[in-house]
Amino acid sequence: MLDKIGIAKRIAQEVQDGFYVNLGIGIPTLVANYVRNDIEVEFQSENGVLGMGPFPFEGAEDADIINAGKQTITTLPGASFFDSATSFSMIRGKHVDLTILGAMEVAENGDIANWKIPGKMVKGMGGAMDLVASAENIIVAMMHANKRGESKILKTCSLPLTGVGCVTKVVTNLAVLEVRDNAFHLLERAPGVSIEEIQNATEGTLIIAGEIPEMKM
Amino acid sequence: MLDKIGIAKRIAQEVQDGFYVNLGIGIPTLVANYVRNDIEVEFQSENGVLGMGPFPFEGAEDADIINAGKQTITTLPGASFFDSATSFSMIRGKHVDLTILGAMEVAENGDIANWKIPGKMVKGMGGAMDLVASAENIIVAMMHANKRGESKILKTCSLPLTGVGCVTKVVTNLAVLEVRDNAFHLLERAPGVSIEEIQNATEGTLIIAGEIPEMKM
Amino acid sequence: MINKKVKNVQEALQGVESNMTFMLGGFGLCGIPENAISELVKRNVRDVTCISNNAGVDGFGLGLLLENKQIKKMISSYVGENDEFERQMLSGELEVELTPQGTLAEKCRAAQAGFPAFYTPAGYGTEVADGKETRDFDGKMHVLEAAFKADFAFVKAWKGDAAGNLVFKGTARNFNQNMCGAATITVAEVEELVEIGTLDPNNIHIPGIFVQRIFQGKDYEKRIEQRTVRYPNESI
Amino acid sequence: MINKKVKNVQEALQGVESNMTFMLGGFGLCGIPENAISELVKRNVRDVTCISNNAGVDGFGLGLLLENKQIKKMISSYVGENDEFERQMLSGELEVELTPQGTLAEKCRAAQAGFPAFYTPAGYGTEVADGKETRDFDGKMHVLEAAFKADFAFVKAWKGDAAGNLVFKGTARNFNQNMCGAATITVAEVEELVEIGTLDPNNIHIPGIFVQRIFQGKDYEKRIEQRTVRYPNESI
Repeated sequence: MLDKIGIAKRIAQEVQDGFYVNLGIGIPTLVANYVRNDIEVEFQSENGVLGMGPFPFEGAEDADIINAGKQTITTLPGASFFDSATSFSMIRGKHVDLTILGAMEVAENGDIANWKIPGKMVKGMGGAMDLVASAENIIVAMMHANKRGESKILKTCSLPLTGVGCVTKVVTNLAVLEVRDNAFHLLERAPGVSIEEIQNATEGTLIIAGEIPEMKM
Repeated sequence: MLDKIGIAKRIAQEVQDGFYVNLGIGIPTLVANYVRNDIEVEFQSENGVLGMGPFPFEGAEDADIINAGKQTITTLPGASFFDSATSFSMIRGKHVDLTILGAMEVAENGDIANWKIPGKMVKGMGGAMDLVASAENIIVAMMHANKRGESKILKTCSLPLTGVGCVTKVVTNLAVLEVRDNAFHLLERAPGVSIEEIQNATEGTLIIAGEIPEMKM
Repeated sequence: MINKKVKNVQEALQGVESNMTFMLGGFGLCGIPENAISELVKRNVRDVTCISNNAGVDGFGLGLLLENKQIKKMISSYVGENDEFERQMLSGELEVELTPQGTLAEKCRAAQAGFPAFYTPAGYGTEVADGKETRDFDGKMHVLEAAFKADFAFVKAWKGDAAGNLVFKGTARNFNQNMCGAATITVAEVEELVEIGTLDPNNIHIPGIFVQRIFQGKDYEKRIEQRTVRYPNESI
Repeated sequence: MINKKVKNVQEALQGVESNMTFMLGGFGLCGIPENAISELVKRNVRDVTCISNNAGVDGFGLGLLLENKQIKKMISSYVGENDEFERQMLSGELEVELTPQGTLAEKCRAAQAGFPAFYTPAGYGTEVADGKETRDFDGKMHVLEAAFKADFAFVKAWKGDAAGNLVFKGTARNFNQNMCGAATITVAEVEELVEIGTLDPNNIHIPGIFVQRIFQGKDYEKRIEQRTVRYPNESI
């Protein structure tokens, strides 16, 4: 079974040479730390920066240079700053190659819910609705089940949707799943996790075809 | 009767302090030369410059700094360059206060035709259709009649339209006309021109109310 | 050069009234118009609608207007970094309209550029699209969203000149650029008001035509919401 | 940093074929992609559709492709600065689609930004609106215009770096900025390809994400269409 860092490490393997990548808040932010060093990737943040680097050293923080999580950041050579409309031109115009974000629920048809729990304080969708509506390559980083042990990999989402039919892959603490043809296709098991455990934790339709390898971490 | 420079001089009187002005090709371009020195005006050119200055001195021409008529120009302190979409944001968004352009025909309902003569070579509308569709203050600079003596101040345009119901004022070699309520309202006569001459040269409905002063040049 | 310079924030906010709609630039606390917000608190205009990506934090940014109960409605993409906001929202005192961030940005840009409405795929199939017109383009569904209408836009830039030209720094640009010219009156406050002619005409982010009033701001706090650092020998 | 740099114009134009649709930046002869145009002539691709505000002059710019009869269709706002264009248009050899200039710019921007279509007041009530959907917004009629679809965009910038970041100079910016990212492949030629990290991140007009290939251009003529000057003691 993976922890959050394990999920981030596994997702980092999905990042290919030449990709522009948008990372959501939470586990996705960690992915940047585990991308291979021998490939070139640029990180976009929807508040208006392309070419994000690591956090600044203490004393070098600049209030004018933050990421979408409002964290102080640095930029790498070749970076650029731009306005919000241009930032979403990159996203809506499909110039960003990969979107990685968290979710509360994912359904077998690719629906995603990650912005609202009725009756609770709603923080808003931020840029998530724009991202999932336009991106063609969306990987969700999430726990397979909630704290009460209920599956978050569902037949249909119960929470208000963020986007419809858009998720292409899910990486959880238990498995890597591809979402297509109205089903979750099991691609890999987390280290030490059995197919039965994954099956039990999955409410949505799970397709298990052939040998299912364990993740190579 | 006015010549082209006279028309430009008269239109220059319409330019008010604090106006952003877009000038079309031909007579309108001349207007810039006759605006009072004690007011502040900025000229916008739709190819992407705000704060245009005079033509450059010989030897100082820059192929990268032109106006919409493709003439080499200079810029004044406070000028800015921008892309075509932003330029038309200024125009469509009603940030430009006054548009001055030429016309082949104007109709009493404010329609204007200035881009196409069927059967002849068509050069295109350039930015004229965007300008007339959005500007709220459009002054047309033109000759009252064509070379064959036929009125260009009409009941309805015979040529393909550039815009509908948009012209607010017309300054010709003979008169200043306000366009409203489906009629041309005679405001001023050109020096030495009689009301009868204007009436004879006007095919559209002409309203003559009260004393019609001669232009003060 | 058309002079947009005004003496101070008091002169810049002449005409603001209760029940108006304001746009405020910034992302989180980054690039917010601190001086204009302070003056809005002082003037105590009530029942205003604020269009702003976020709603500040307790005791800073739009949090100040919230504490003072001046805001009737917030239009934002992400809120709830402050407790007072949450309290007012849950009690029903505060009306909240949540809008996808890219849609929020484009509703500003549409107002600036004179487009009445636009089609975006964002929010299709979600409650954001409830009651809105939808349409298929090339097999993909889109939602029709309308341009914003606002009385004042309050933006903050790094540098500016008397002609109203603006230059932003880093990610403090964000919505500030898109809100210029998107309201009836755009008020820009700048960290540094420079002499006319010193800004490079090639590198002006907002030409002065989109700005009605500009003033030299003061006492900027520029708070950091999430101060994150790495350690000297941390590998990345 | 994702490297977009290619060796030369030959490598930059890999994949161009007959019957494709190209976007070409520039206003008149100002800011046109001279190197790409020369290479298109050399490659002799036929029956192409060109989206460009203007169509060059006899013997230069798009006039070169016209002389060689490579263009099937021109989409422009203002044409006819050259005799060969006029001859081909009047004889029916060349198809011409005239589009209002602001609409042309926005059709590029819509393609860049992922908007399928937009409503503009330009052209309403004229033959430009023939056959197009129209709609009333707040009592004003608008025309629905679709985003462009193109295979290649050829743009020319003043400076650029290997990441594809671009900076334009003066009014040579024009449509170049709006065409970046508006086609499947955007090819940028630059007067000066600078070291990565030397362009100020605050003043990049086009972030590299909108550009697929960039190369150091050469032999720029930068012709002036209307050389206008004033005399030393002329008063303005």
